[in-house]
Amino acid sequence: MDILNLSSHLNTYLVVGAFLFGAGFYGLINRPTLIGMLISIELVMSGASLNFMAFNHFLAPDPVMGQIFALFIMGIAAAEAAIALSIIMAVYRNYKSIAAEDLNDLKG
Amino acid sequence: MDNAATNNQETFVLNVGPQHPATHGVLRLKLTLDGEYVVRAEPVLGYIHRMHEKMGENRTWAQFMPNTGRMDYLSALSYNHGYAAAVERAMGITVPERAEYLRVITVELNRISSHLVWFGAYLLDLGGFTPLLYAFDDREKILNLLESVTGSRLTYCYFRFGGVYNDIDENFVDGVKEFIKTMRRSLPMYHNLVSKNIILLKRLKDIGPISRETIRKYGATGPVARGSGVDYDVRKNEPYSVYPEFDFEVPVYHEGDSMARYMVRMDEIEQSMRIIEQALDKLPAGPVMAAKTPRIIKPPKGDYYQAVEAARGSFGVRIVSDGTNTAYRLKLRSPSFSNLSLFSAVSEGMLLADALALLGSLDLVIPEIDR
Amino acid sequence: MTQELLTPQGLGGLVFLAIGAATVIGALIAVNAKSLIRAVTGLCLSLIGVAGLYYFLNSPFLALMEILIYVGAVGVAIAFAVMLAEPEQGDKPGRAIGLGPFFGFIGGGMLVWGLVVVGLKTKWPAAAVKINTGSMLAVGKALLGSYSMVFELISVVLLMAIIGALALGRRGRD
Amino acid sequence: MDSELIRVIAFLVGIIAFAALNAAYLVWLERKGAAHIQRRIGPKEVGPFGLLQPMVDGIKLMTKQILIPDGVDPVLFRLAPILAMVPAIMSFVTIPFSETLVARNINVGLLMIFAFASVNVLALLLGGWASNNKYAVISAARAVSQNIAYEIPMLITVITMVMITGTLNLNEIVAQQPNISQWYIFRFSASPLMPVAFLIFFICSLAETNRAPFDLGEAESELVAGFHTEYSSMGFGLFFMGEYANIVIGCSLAVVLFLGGWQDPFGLYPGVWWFLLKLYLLIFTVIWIRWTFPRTQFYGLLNLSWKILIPVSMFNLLLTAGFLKVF
Amino acid sequence: MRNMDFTKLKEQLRPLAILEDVVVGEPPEEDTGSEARVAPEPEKLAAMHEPDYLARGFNLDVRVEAGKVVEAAGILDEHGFFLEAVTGVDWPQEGQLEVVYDYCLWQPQCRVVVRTRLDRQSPVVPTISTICPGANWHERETHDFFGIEFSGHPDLRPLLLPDDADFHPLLKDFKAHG
Amino acid sequence: MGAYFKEIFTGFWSLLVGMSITIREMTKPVVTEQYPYEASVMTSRFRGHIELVPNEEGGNKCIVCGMCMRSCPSACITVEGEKREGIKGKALTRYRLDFTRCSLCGMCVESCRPGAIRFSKDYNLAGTKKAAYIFDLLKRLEEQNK
Amino acid sequence: MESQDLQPAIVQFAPLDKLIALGRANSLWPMTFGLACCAIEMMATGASRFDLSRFGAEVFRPSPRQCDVMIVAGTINHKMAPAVKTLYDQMPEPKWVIAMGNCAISGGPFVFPGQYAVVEGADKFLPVDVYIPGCPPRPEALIEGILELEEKITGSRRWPRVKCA
Repeated sequence: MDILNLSSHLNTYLVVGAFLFGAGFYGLINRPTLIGMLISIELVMSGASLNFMAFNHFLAPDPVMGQIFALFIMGIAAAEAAIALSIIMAVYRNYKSIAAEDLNDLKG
Repeated sequence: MDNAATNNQETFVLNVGPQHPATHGVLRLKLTLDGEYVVRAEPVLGYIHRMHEKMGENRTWAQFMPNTGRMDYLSALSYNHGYAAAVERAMGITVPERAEYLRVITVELNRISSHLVWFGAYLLDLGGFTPLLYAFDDREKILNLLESVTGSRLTYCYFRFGGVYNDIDENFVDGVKEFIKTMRRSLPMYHNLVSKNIILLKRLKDIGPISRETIRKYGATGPVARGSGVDYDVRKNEPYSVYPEFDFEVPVYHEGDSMARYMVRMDEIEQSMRIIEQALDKLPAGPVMAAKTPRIIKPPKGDYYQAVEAARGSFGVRIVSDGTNTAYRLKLRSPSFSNLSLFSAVSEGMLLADALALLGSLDLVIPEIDR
Repeated sequence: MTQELLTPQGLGGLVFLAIGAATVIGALIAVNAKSLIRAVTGLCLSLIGVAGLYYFLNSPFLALMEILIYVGAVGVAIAFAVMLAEPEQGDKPGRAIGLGPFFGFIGGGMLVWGLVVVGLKTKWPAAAVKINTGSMLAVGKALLGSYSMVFELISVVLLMAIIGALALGRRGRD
Repeated sequence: MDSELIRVIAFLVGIIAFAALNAAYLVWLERKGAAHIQRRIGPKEVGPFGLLQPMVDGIKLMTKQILIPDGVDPVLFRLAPILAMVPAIMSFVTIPFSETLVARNINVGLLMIFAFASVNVLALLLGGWASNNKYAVISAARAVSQNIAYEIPMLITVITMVMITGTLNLNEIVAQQPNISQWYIFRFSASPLMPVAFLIFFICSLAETNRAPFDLGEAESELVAGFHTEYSSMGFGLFFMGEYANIVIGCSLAVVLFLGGWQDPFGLYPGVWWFLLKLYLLIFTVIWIRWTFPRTQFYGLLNLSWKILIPVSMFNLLLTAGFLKVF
Repeated sequence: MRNMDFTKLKEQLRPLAILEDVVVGEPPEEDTGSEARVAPEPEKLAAMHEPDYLARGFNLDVRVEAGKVVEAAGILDEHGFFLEAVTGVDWPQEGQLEVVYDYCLWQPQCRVVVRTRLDRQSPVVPTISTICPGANWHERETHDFFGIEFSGHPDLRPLLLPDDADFHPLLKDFKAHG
Repeated sequence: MGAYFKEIFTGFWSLLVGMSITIREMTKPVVTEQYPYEASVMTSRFRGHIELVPNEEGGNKCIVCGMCMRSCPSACITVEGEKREGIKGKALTRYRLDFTRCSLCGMCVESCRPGAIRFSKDYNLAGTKKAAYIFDLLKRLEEQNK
Repeated sequence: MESQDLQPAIVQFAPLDKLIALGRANSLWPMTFGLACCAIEMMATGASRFDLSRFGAEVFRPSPRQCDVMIVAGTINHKMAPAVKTLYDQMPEPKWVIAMGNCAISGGPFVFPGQYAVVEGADKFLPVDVYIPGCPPRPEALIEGILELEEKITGSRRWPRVKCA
């Protein structure tokens, strides 16, 4: 496989997508703060939509579908970020912390 | 808006100054902010404390004169006037009428120049650069006139006990008339360019309202007080010099916001021009120094007070004499000191930008506060 | 090799490599950086990389949308939130080195490994004949045609998100 | 080496040179213009008419010590100015200076400019945050909320334009406006509010580029120098150049969308000079505005966006949609 | 009082004014020193007098006990006066520090001076900043310059002098160090 | 609603008025005095630092009475003289002016009975040495006479 | 301070150094920094009548990080001195100081035996390059000071010298 020709192989995209997904997963567990988790979730979503796009480009008969999926993911991500951030801000106001483990009031 | 100041949000302290473009010199504001809202504002003074009062006790009465001009360098002549008048009151010197007229003319010119600097600097605070240069351009004309009489541009030291340093000539009279003509053309231009501008109106209307009661409690005077509906002007209420002979109005606005203070100063420029015109018309002939001024000034024992209306408000000189050729105690009551002291009370809960608009509208000259 | 490099394709390959590297490095920064603001920067870098990959996947429209929405909006919003909610310190120092990172690393690593294995080992069916070019026009038509229901749903979701964010933000203010 | 590659590289070099020179001479123009508005001369001692002034400023800025203050995040601190400059230069790629003088005629050119412009906000935010300076942080926060608020009416207006033109390709948009009556600013058949749309677009691009009277981020009477308070030397220089590059892009976009790009008004020699003429006229207006008005207040600014610009641009959008349907 | 009758004000202020020995007759010589005041029969008068405005620049001069300044401030505040300045005067020979309060009225013209003498060793006077918030800074400044303690003052940090200033420059025996 | 539009229009109009003013100013001639090329002329009363007034022979008129020294608020004048044959009063041997302390108040000129000092017209002093502004006015007078 | 007597290292004879010196000399950005009376004359110098911008020196930067020259315009007292020093330290090299007015040169008229507040001259704690005496100096003097500084940087003077009448 020619290293300069990576862009025309499906596998490249799949590997990168998988990596993004895994990194996001790792971050989700590893990050102690809510914002860190949010960042990781964005990575997970990017990984997913990258896979969609890759399959769409290389395999699917209708190259519109994947794009539309990716667009929807973007929309969802934006909405999710907005909500998550406002929740984080609200939490921060009440707890003066954005560390996930400090939010243990709900236990009773 | 107000609850922003009282909730338990995290606040932080922002140091504005001692070197900061908004403080016009070396004032330091310790602002406790919540986001952009001012929770508490604490002015910190003393960065240009120059021992004027101590120097008054070290120098002879006459030698202190240059110091007065350096307190408020923008309206130095008002300060010269206050000090000279206080000593004259103590000594019982009567100033020749021509000298009083010259004092009034120069002081009023100086007041216009001071207001022009304020106008420019205030617009600079608000982010408009060009009006500053127009104002300075007009001001240069005044400075030329004053320089031709007094010999310097800023710190004049023109008055003497018993009169003024030297007489004016025809060129000065013509120059002043010419200047008033140009200024009458410039003022509407300023109003069109600035006062009616929607951006400026939005920034100044209802910003930093000061109530009459606050004005009184803090002893604020000058345009700051007159912007809050207080009809107090030393020239009218406690007439000194030859002011009673002139027909002029004291502009008073009742809104108490920054715009009112702005308008008071703009109107005062017009009133000052009226005074100057009348003074030039009525200018009597005669000497400019009292003939019987003693060479060595030794006011009799006792304390004396003289207030004058400087460009920023009532400037008071309290002298305590022990009968020697230096002052025993010299208290200089500067208007900006009191005007600034209300800042922290008024600025609470304001936005940072508005608080600085309020600060600018107080027209501070810091060396006069710190003395 | 050098000859090949100087063709547009060769340069394109280089650019692709750079973009891929940006994606990977950005992701690594995003999950590993000490300070959150750097993590956001890493995220943005990674997302720009993803946008570049989209470009190579023949959909420049989506690439630009990715930059516009993710970097310009989501990234900035997160960075803004970090500024507001993280006064001084980065991650809380008090947190002991628990098993979380370990499991995270193992889990993440296994996920990557599994996905890569699946991705590379599977015999993907050969590329089908395209029924359209996937141009912007086609996307637009599809969006308002066969996918209009989803499109509407997404708009509703976004609207709800805006309202919800506003409500949450407002409540905290008093 | 094929010609396409050479073309791209040549344009890339040309664009960088153009952006840098333009920024430098816009500073000169600004200083001269401001001076004459203020009854003075402006730079004149360095070179004829002070034309070498930007050069000596550049020399000075480049040879000045680069200070990385204590307590800053060194990586982000260095990254931010670059991030301010690079997207601006990238945006030049798609701007059609004339029919042929365009680095890359991209089908989604309009979108590309907005995508890169949105990165600019990130630069301000990172610069302000990395400086570890309260003024810079406040300024960055202001710049972001301002940018977000003005992106909305701007994008709505652009969507209106896209609806009318039916393309995102800037060259095609220009090609649709061959003479003055067909410039989109006067295309009343598309929507009677076209001049208003132009005005909204112009105001928004002022606000997006943090220009006076919307330069809250750099309000020196409040925030010293805003987000670049801690930047010295070329860090500051890059921010400065980025700002001017953004002005050029904003004005070019206005020219392309509304004023017929490189098309001439009367059928005389269409070409790049017309584009430049219109561009510099608009830029001069920007300078003129800056030296005329005081700065707006933060809430006034947001009110302008939310209470006036967004409703009006929405109304315009609906109106245009109606016109498109009817005619 | 020139323009208006201030009898009510005077009536209210008179009880506050301290009685003091006033030498009737020729004023004491300048260089006889303060000890050499031999007055034949000191006459007790209330230390409130109306000086000639034109000669002195104020209309009413009241000397009160240190404890009464707040009350005086209250009365003047009621009448609509505003505080113009607070200042001190050092009288080392008499071992006293004088605190001077200048009040002024917007309309009609009237200036009232309230003064009190404190012991130079332990100068303490109650603050009037509770009545006139504007006095806050004036008192801080007076504290800077003379070391006068204003009891009850919310915040007596140095105002014009550096934060760590421990000197009071306007005292007559002040010598600059360094 | 009417007020809303009215505000937009009046506001917009005020902005246009402002812009018309600045553009009009732009077309007007500049007021700048180009200093190093055109030197402005100081008025007769301009106060520079003081200098000695030459008499007919180019000497000075000072009688070393010391009035200037005593009247100076900032003590920046030092006058020294000596008794010489044939001259009333003393002859000036040294007139030192520490201009860096001067406040240009003019007390010295006023107090000088014989009119031996006056204000110079030096309005553009600037230099890299502080000591250059401690003038020896006698020397200065000699240089002027050359 | 000693440093003012040293030949500045930037004046060398290599052409590049000359070019750099020329660039620096003609682009002296002062700090927006006024202390007292002289600051008003500094503003007047920047204003239309005198127009400091002709020499490229009108770009008054509020942030010390972006300034080349600090015009100390006014009295420095003991409370202010540390702040001035900090501002000076915050400026990036190469940097210059102009002491404008008598107060900044030597404390000016505010110096008397036994004074307690005023620093007797900016050169007590800053390396001052150019002194402009006067109280306050006329704007021409400030322009002259800038030209003097340019001469110091480049080693030659491009402008005519003005003789006072």
